[in-house]
Order: sequence, then structure tokens, then C-alpha cells
Amino acid sequence: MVGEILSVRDLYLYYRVRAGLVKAVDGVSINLYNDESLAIIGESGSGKSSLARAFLRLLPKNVHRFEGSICINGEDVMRLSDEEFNSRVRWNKISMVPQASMNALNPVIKIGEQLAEPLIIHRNMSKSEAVDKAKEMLKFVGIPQEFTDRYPFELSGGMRQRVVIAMALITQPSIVILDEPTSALDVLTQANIMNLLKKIKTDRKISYIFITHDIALSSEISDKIAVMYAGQIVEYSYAEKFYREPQHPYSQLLLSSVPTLREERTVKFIPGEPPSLLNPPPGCRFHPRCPYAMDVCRREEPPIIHMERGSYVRCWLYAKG
Amino acid sequence: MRQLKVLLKELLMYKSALVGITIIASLIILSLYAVITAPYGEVTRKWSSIDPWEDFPKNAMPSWVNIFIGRKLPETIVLDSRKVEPSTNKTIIPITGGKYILRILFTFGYTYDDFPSEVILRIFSSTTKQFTAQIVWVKPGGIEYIVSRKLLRGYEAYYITSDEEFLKKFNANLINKLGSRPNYDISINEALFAEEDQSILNQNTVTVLKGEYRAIVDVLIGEEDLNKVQIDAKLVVYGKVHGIAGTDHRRRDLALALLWGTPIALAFGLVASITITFAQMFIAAMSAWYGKSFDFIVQRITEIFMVLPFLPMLLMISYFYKITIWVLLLIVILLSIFGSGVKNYRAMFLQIKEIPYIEAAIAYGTSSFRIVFRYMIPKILPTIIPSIVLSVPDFVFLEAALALFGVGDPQAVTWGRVLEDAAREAALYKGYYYWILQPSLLLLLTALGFAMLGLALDKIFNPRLREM
Amino acid sequence: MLKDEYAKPCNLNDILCIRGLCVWHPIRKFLTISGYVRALDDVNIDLEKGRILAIVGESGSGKTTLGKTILKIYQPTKGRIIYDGKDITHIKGKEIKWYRREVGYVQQDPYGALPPFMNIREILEEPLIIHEVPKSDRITRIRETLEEVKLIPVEDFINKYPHMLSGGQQQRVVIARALILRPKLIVADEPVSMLDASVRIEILTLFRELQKRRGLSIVYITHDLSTAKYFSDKIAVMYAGHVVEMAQTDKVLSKPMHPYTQSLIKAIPDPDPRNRTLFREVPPGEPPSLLNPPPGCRFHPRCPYAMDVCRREEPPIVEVNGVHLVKCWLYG
Amino acid sequence: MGIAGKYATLKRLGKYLLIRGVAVLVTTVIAIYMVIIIANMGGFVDEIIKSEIQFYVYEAIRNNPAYRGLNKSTIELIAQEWIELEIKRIGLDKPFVYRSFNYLRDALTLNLGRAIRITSASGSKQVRIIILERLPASILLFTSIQIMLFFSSLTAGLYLSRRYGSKIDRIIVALSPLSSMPGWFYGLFLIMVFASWLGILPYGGIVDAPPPEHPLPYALSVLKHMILPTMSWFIAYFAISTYSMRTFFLMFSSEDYVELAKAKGVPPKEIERRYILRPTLPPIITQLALILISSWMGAIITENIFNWPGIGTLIWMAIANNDSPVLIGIVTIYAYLLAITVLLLDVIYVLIDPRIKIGGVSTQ
Repeated sequence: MVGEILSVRDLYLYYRVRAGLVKAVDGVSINLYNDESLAIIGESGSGKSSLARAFLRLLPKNVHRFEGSICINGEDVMRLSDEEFNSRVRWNKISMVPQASMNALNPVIKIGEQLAEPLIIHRNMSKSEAVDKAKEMLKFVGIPQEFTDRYPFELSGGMRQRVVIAMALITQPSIVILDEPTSALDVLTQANIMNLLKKIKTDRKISYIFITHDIALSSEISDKIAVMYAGQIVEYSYAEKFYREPQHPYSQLLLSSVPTLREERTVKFIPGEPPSLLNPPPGCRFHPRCPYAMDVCRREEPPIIHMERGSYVRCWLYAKG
Repeated sequence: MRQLKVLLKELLMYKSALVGITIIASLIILSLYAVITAPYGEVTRKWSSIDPWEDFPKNAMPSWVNIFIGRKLPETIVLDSRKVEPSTNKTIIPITGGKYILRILFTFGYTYDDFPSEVILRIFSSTTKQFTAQIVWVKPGGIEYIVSRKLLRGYEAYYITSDEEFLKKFNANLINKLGSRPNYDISINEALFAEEDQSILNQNTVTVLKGEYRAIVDVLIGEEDLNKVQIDAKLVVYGKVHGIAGTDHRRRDLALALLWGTPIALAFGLVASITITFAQMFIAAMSAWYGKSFDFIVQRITEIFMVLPFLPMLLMISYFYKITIWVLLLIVILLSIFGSGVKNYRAMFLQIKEIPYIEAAIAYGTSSFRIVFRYMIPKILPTIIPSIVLSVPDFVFLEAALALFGVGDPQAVTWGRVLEDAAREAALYKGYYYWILQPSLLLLLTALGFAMLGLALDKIFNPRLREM
Repeated sequence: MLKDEYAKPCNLNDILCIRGLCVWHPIRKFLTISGYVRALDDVNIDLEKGRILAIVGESGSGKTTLGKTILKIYQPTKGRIIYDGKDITHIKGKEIKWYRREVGYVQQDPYGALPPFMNIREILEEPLIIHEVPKSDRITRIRETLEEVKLIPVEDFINKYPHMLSGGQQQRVVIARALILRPKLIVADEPVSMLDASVRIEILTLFRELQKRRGLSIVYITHDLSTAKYFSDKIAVMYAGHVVEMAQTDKVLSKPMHPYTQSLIKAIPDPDPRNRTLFREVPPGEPPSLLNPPPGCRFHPRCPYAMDVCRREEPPIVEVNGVHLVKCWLYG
Repeated sequence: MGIAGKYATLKRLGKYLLIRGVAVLVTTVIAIYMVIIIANMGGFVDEIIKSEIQFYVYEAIRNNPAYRGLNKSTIELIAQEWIELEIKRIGLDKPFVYRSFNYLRDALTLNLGRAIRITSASGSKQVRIIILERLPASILLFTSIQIMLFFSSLTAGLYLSRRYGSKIDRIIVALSPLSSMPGWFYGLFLIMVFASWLGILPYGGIVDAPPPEHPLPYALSVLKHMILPTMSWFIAYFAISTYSMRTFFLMFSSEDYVELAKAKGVPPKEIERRYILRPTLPPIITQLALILISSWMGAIITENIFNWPGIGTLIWMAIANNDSPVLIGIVTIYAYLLAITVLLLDVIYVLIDPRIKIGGVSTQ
């Protein structure tokens, strides 16, 4: 393997609300090699968006605990001060395409200027230089260059999504976080955007961290899969293996709940409700819904069981002895 | 009910809400006390008449100021021969020639650190027949002054305090006794109560002579009057402090006005803010739901009312038509119904109209009327309640402001009226601070109470603020 | 501009039959009407009793408008709606109240569909109050229905407020409310699209059970062909205000005829690691504006098979193999 | 956007403004007419004036030695004639409804006429002169107070929205109940403390009596008189307006595009300027404009408390003297200013908000 582009160790992000402590990210570890892309799958409230935002240090104001290590190209960015992080990491090493990109563009600034902004801030370009670069970028994502003079509301949802993607790419970071980038889009537009993302990936050698709740969609651009449940990664695996042989009971149930268009199979659902991040159940957080739940699952938190090539599962079923 | 409990529990998590609730609760208790102890009509009548206040001092400060100034300011002393008291004594002394002296003797201890504000002697006679009376003032230590000799005919109020004749006699007596007269214009109150040594000569050293004072009223009567004529007297030594709130320029006890101002202020503020908010909300809800020409008309009327300047209009109407406080309330409501609130609520209702549950309600056959009242209005109630609470002080102060302009209800007994009297009597310049401070303090408490509760409610009910 | 009304007569045993339905929303500017948004144009639909019809389309295709027109939330500009052999297009007063009992509505956003200031009992009681169900019957009806949607034990839910429930539970309440008047037809507008994957199937399974038990007919509006596959008997595909294809579910999915349906099916991914290397064929461009739809076939600007006639004339509705309806010149 | 596009935008804007203008004018006219009816007490002021004329005429006849010898009925005749002449001269012989429309016409054409009792300092009876004489005082005090309040709370609000939850933020939140009391109320206390007890600032008025002759001491004296009113308004309104600005900005700072800007590494100052202030400019400008307009009306109570010779005290004088022409004049000017502001705001919106400029002028 070539170098590790991203290595996350024991990342915690808790924040305080009036009802108590929300353990949004609870001891997450991830590693990603060059050119690899990761899909983080989880249902709503599993903490996947908080994880994505933690990478960019976009923290809620009431943050209570934020620790662990995030190494990008070997450098632990958790140690950087806010100013250093702002100038050296954001959009230099890692950028993002946010959820609800319909509202991700400032409604009163022209597309070109918004697109050029990262270049002006991080590359010290002049405005005209940066706007020229923005035009190129627009063309690359399939939007006519003259759209730099337009305002966001003049564009359709799909086009706005392309603009936001162009903005994430303009400083050529090595990692791009895609936070549900197509969830508000129609089927055909979604397919279009996924095509574009794949094209970018092959052209530019970029690593994606793709956050989604749509399991079918996650298979489109991921080499690795992380399944999140109640703030923890319960399975971390390679795509080829994951879709054929999911290990964790939750992953198995999740996959079997996805209706497929092409193959015939019965779909099942997972009984019960996902736990709240405020007070997750003791032991394994999935045990109340798990068909294989044992005594130990109710008592003790399962250990991380490492499998081949850095993949792992967090489940007592795989604990030896 | 359960919701209410939850709300209360959540409210009490805010200290400011607790303070607010406490203040409002005490104001309500005060109001209830006022309403129970004295009916409104009686209070207004009493407030605008003079007789009931005869024995009250003029512009006396509240008694509690004694605590702050560390001196004991005089309270009012009332001695009445018609009442059986050890301090008054009525005797008949026969003298020569079939004549008698009817002697009324008042005895009282005076231990205050300051001179009284006034001394008035009232003599009541049951006939209009003329008698000669002599009034003698005896200071502790036996110094005796014949204050006045006068002819009585029926009721007589003798304002000792303004008897310049006596002052002349007194000054002459001082020159005799101390060799000089005071180097300042000694007042009669001082003359009556001062220690008569060197200290009296200087304004800065003049001191009260503490001890037992006597006032003697001698009336010369004939034998034939002995059992026929009833003569009595009342001596009032007016103090400088009175009660818990002091008095005003017309001797009225401010406590009464301040107490009764509470229910009026609360009623005015609450009725105005609740009625206006609900009326605006109904109009806005109808306007948003029915749309089309109804909406158009409501919008235009609202705009017209937004051009009309509220306060000048209100001042004009209340000045021209001399309205009572309850008509004023009605006019405030009428002028505000089509206020800018209608526009804000309408915008909210237009959004609510688009929430799916309204469509669901249409789908199961709900009538328009029911949709407006059961589905749209309850949805914004939580955001409305804080603003109702928050706007109560606005109306309380509005009434006060109008009263301050002298266009308030001349009958009503309100905090604003007290302030107006104070302002008119230039209380600020004369140093009667209590007169302004007390109604102000009540206004301030009311305002703070509602504001604290309202802001806390806003934090609870307004989900956007809640997240923060 | 409009083609002649689709000729096939209604089968009076069908629960729902729609012919030539148009819904045009006027655009008002300064009190004058400056144009129309043609949300629905000449829509024809048949639904047999006890069956589930999926209406599939992208946002703006008119599928939601169709649902709301069936529910008589929107009034049709033109055309007829026959419900259970009765023309309900212009009914009023008592009849509309009867119709509102007959048809239930399940919406997309369960939280928005429930008034947040009412508890579950009040929410379910509302339709019963409006339709004058006697007070003594109401609570038993509410309990029965809650049990039916598996919100058990009922005591745990009946006094709760919507925000205390999870998304799946909220949607069950919405379904219960739709069922409580014992309707024969349910219009379900994207009932699971806002729910998590694991809950989706649960709700659809419940729906299917209820439908079987009560002999309900369902109009299932969705953008998701893969759930339509599991849930529906019949699919109608909509594009820009037209129904472009309608047939049995397996027919539409195995042999899609309209080019739009074909590209729609191609665009949908299944979970499969091979997807990574796959570029999907997607028609260029975006759906047309309904204010100014293109002449001829509305799909022609994006259609890979577009012919001259497609640009000029609106395609007819063609019956292929008797039961497969398609609105396309390729088959005309 | 090409020339044609710009022309189309202008045309659309023109049409829109025309329609808005007509609507605003109609509401203004109705509102002014209502004021005319109320200010004349529905015609009752006429009766007052008529009886005053009567009184004045009889008094004049009684005091004039020329009429002394005449008998009673002749005097009565002369008096009646004189009264009628006088009534006609003022125009009171026509019914009030008829005249109310004349008043309306005069008011709308800004032909404000003569005051009944109030006289300007320069001795004029012209309503226009009376108002213009008072206006600068109100503008000087209240417009500057409002501008200071607005910008200081805007800056403070922005600052606090960044430091949300900090100690200073909590202080502002805690102080916001102060606003439940109006500015004039604090004025009472401030006068008590600074004028009555300490005696370091004047009780009221605009300048010392007699006014200093040189401009500099004059200005300083005016400034000294402005301190207390300004202070009273700041105590009353600074905390709450900062609080509401801060809440407003906080709401906008959780918008997705602000979040993305933060993620992009845009410096905080830039975020505030381009991502928070810029998109929220329309409501902010509206607020400022309306505040400024209403400040020209003065603050009736505050002006009276501080004895400030502005429009507010003039309104009260006019009310207390039944001087309807002055009242109508003030309200008319106010209504016009408001109408112009509303239209001006429409234009400003088009200039600063591209969504309106290109997307078509919306009516909301």
C-alpha cells in the first residue's frame, strides 16, 4: 500500500444540550489510503454528519468533549490551533460538499465570486485570476462559463449542486467530504451528479468521504464502508466484501432492508427504534434490536475485532474465546 | 393540565422567570386585597373629596424614611374632645357673675426630632351664638403662651401655624427673655415646639423641646348655656411623615392610590394586550385563510392604520372627548387592532397554511372555521403568549403617560394620576421624591415582572431561541 | 392543443377511473392572470378495487397534484374523476363529506402531517368529531385503529404528543388517522421517503397487511421505483404533467416501453460494489417548465429516440399487448 | 444581463412602482382624511370657534364707545351681521363635510394654511413655518439618538452573535427586561438624579437661558441639554435592540451558506460582512428607515418630560389648543414622509437584492 492519507484514532465529539450529553461521535477510528474513498452509512441520528463536520472542525457551540487524533498525510491536525487549522487544513487538505446544498450558496453573491473565494483566501490570488480559474472549474463540472455572473437562485438544483462540487475542488484538496450530496435531488439528476463525482475521482485522484443513509447509493463511489450506529462505527470494511458478506448483525439487517430493482429477494426490516445519542443502552448499543443478542451484549461494550487489511467489526459474535 | 405542569417546571428553571412570577403574583395579591377591602366607586369618591383627609398632613413623607435619615420625624397627633381619651379633658369651671369657663385641656407628649408641619385647632359649637374663647399653649417646663383670644360663632378652624399675631408676641417675649430675637424668620411651628434658650436664636441650632405639651381652650359661657350648648375642640398637630406611602398636596394618603392603582394597571395592561393580540391574530388568520378580496381589504385597512400616528391620535381623542379609563382602553384597542401585528401574524399564518397537517384536515373534511380556530391559531399560540406578556407593561405605561399629560380619566385612581399630581406640583423641584419614586417603583416592578416572565417564556416557546 | 379524450370507457367496478384530467394553476399578477402552470394535462388512470397503483415520477412531474386532485384538495380544470362508479368531479355539500369519509390521505412528512399541539387521541378523534361519530364509539375506534397500526400497547401512545414519537411511529399515527373513518381508498403521497431505510420496509409491510385485511385500494405516490416494485400491483409513470406509461408493475420494470421509464430504471442503483466503475446513461437536460411546456412530446428535448413528429405533435396513448399503456410516438 | 434585459427590468420596476405608488397614495389620503375628522372632533371645533367669535364680537361692541348710545335691538342686528361676516371670512358658513374635503385637498397639496392659536417663535401663524421651526430640534435629538442606538446595537449584536453565551452576552440578555419601561420613564429618574440631586445637568430645554452668543458655547450648551434624553433612551432601548440584533444574526449564522463559508476558511470578519450582513441588509435597512421617519415625529412624551422644543411638544400644544390645522399639517407631512420612504425602500430592495432584481419584483 501507498501512504495513509487519513488516519483517525479514537475521535470523540460530545456536546451538551439541556437534556444532557449528546455523544455524537464516540470513539471513532478510520484509516484511508491514497485514492481510496470511504462511505459512511448510517440512519438519521447515528452521528454521521457530526463526524463529517468534526473533520473540518465545524463544531456545535455547546461542544463538551472533542478529542482524539486526525492525521492527514501523517500530520495530526487536531494539534493545530484554530487559526492554523483555518489557514492550513480547511480547503487546503480537506473540503466538503454540504448537505442541503440548495442553501449552501450565499443568495446575494455571484456564483463566480463564491467559487473564487477559496482561491483568494488560501492561494492569495487576485480576484480576476481567481474568477478565471472559477470559470475553468465550472466548465469542468459541466456548467457554461458565463454562469459565473449569475446568482444562485437562477440555477436549478442540479446545477447548484455542481457549483458546490466545483467549489470543493477548486483548491485541489486531497480529501473531499460529501455529506448527503444528492439527497434532495431527483433520480436522474442524482445519477448525473454521481457520474460527475466518479469522473472527478478518476481524473483528479481524490479521496471522498461520502456520508449517506442510502445504502444503494453508497456502493457507487466507495472503496471502504463504515457503518455507524449510535455514534460508533460498528463495521469498517471493504466494499467488495461488505455488500456480499456483511459481518455485523446491524449491517446484515440494514442490507436486507434495501429493496432492489434488479434482483429478486425478500426485504426485511429491523424491529425497534434506533437509540438516542443522549443515553444509549448499556453494553452493545444494538443489543435491543439484535437477533443474536447474548448476555454479554447487554452487559459489556463489545471490543473492536480486527479483520484483514485494517477492517474491523464491533461485535461480541466475533470475539474469540 | 399536564402540559401546564411541564411548562411551569421548565419555567422555574429560569431564575428570571421565578422573579417575574413572584412579582406578578404579589401584584395580583395586592390587587385582590384592594378590590376586597374597598369598592372602586367608594375609592374614587373618597379620592376626589376633601373631608376624609382633614386630619392627614400635607406632603408628608412615608414613615419608613425615618429608618434612612436616622431621625424621628413627627407623626400626626390628633386630639379630639368628643372622644373619651385620657389625653383630653373637658371641665366646667364656674367664675363670678353666673359665668362659667368651659375648659378643654389637651395633653400630649412630643418626642420627635423635628417640628410638626402644621398645627390646627378646630372648635365645634352646636349653636351660632357668639362666645369668647382663649387658647393657651403650655410647653414642657411650664412656659405658657396665650396664643389667641377670639370670638367663636359655630364651627371655627383656627390655623395656629399661620397666626402672625402670635409670632409677634412670641418674638417680643424672646427679646425679653434672651435679649435678642432669632436671626431668621422663625416659623410658628418652631415657636410652639422649640427649646427656648440660646439655640433658638440660630436656624441651625434650633431644637425641639421634648416633653409633655398642653393646649387649653377656654370658652366663656353663661349659665343659660350650661346644658344647652355643646362645645368641643380638636387639636391636630400635623406630622412630617405618614403611613407607608406618605401624603400628597391635598393631604390624601398615597397608599390608597398606590394600592388601588395596582388592579387598574393590571386590568388595563392585561385586557389591552390580550384583546389586541387575539383580535389581531383572528383577523390575520382569517385574512390568510380566506385570502382573495377579504385579504386585500384587511391589508389595506392595516396600511391605513399604520399611517395614523398612534400616540398623537390617542392624545387627541382623549383630550377632546374627556374619556374615562375604560373608554380609553376601548379606543386603544380599536386603534391597535389593525396594527402592524396583523401583518406579522398574517405572514406566520401564510406559512402555517402550507404545513401538511392543514391539508390533511381538509382531506378529512374539516370546515374552514374549524381549520382557523382548531388548527391554525393553536399553532402560533406558543409564540404569541410571550409577546402578550411582554406587551402588558407597554399599556400600563401608556396609561401612565396619558395621565401624565393630564388627559387621563379624572375619576380613576391610578399610578399615572399620582405621577401627574407630583409633576404638576413640581415635586422634583421641591424635593418630594417619594411622591414620584413610589408610583415609579410600582410601575417598574410591574414592567420588570412581566418582562422577565415574558422573556423566559419566549426562550421556552420560541424553538429558534431554544436551540441556542 | 389537447388530444381527444382517451376513448376507453370506465369500468364501473373500478374504484377509481380518471379521464382527461387537467389541473392548471393560474399565475396571478396584479389581479390579472398572466398564464397557467399546467400541473396535470390529460391524465388517464384506472385502478381496480383492492389494488395498489404506484404513481412514479420526479419532482414537478405532477404526481402530488394528481394525488391532491383525487383527494379533492385541488379542483380539476377539466376532465372527470369516477370513484366507485360515481362521478365525483363536481360534487358538493353532503356528497363531498361522504367522499371525504371514503378516501384517506397519508402524507410524506409525518411530523408536519400531525398538529404538534394535539396528542395522539385528539389527532385521531378529529375526523370522528367532524363526521359526527357518537362520542361513546370514538375511543373504541381510536383504540382499535391504533392496535391495527401496531402502536401497542395503546396506553403508551394515546396521550403522547407527536414530537415524543420516532419518525416511524409518527407515520403509523398518520396511517391510523387515514384509516379511522374506514375509507375504501387511500392516497399515500411518498409515505416512506422521509424515513430511514430500516423503517421504510416496516411501514410498507404494515400498509400491505392493512390493505389485504381491509380490501383497501391504494394510490401510492413515489419517486422510488424500487419500493414501488415491492409494494404495488400497477405502475403509472408521470413526466411533466402527463402519464407516459401505465401497466402492471412487473411489466413496467421488466419491459419498460417509454424512453423516459427506461432511463429512470437505468439510473437507479442497487447496492453492488461493481457500481464504482459504472457510468450510468442519463438523458441530458432537465424537466421542462410547466408554464411553457415544449410542443409535441414533452420528453422530446431529452429523448435519445426523438423523431420529427415528436417535436410537432403530442403523442397518443397507445395500448400495447392490451394492458400496457404508453404515450409515445415510437409505438403510435 | 444585456441591455434588453436591463430595460425589461426597469420597465417592470417602473410598472411595479406605479402600482405601489397608487396604493400607497390611496391609503395616505384615507388616513389623512381620518385625521382631519378626528382633529376637528367631527366638526365640533367649528362650534367652539363660532362661540368664540360671538364672544369676541359682543365684547368688542361693548367696549366700543361708538355703539354706546344705540338701543338693544340695533346692537343685536349689528352684532349678528358682524358675526356672520366673521364666520364667512374664516369659511365656517359651509357645512363641515364640504369643508373637510377642502381641508383634505389643501393638506394633500401641502397647502397647510394658518394656525388657529399657536404662533411660531418668529411670530408667524403659518403652519408651515411653525412646523419647520420645530422640526430641526426633533431631528437633532431623536434622529441622532436613533442613529447612535441603531449602529451601536448593530455592532454590539454582531459582536455578541460571535461570542454567544459569553459573560457579556449574558449581561446583555439579563439587561433586556429594562426595555419594558419607556425612555421617558428613565428620563424622570435621570432628571431626579442629575438635575435635582446633583444639579450638574439641566432639567430640560434645548439651551441655557439666556442662550450663549457665540456658536461654540451655544453648541456645547445644546449638547449638554441632549445628554439626559440620550441617556434615558440608551438605558431603555440599547439592551433590547442589541439582544434582538444578536438573535437575528444568530439565526442567520446557522444558515447553510454561513456554515460552508466557515468550512471554506473565510475569516470571521468577512463572514460577518459578506455572509451575514449582506443577505440580511433588506430588513435592516427597512428597520433603519422606519426608525428615522418616526423619529422626525419626535417622541411626544420624552420631549414633554425634557421640555424639548420639537415636534412632539408642538403636537401636544396643538392638541391642548384645539389647533387642528397644525395637527393635520404634522400628520400630513409624516404620512408623506412614510409613503415616500416605503416607495424608496422598494427601489433600494431592487438595488441591493439580486433575487428581486432579476427574479421579478415580488409584491410581498
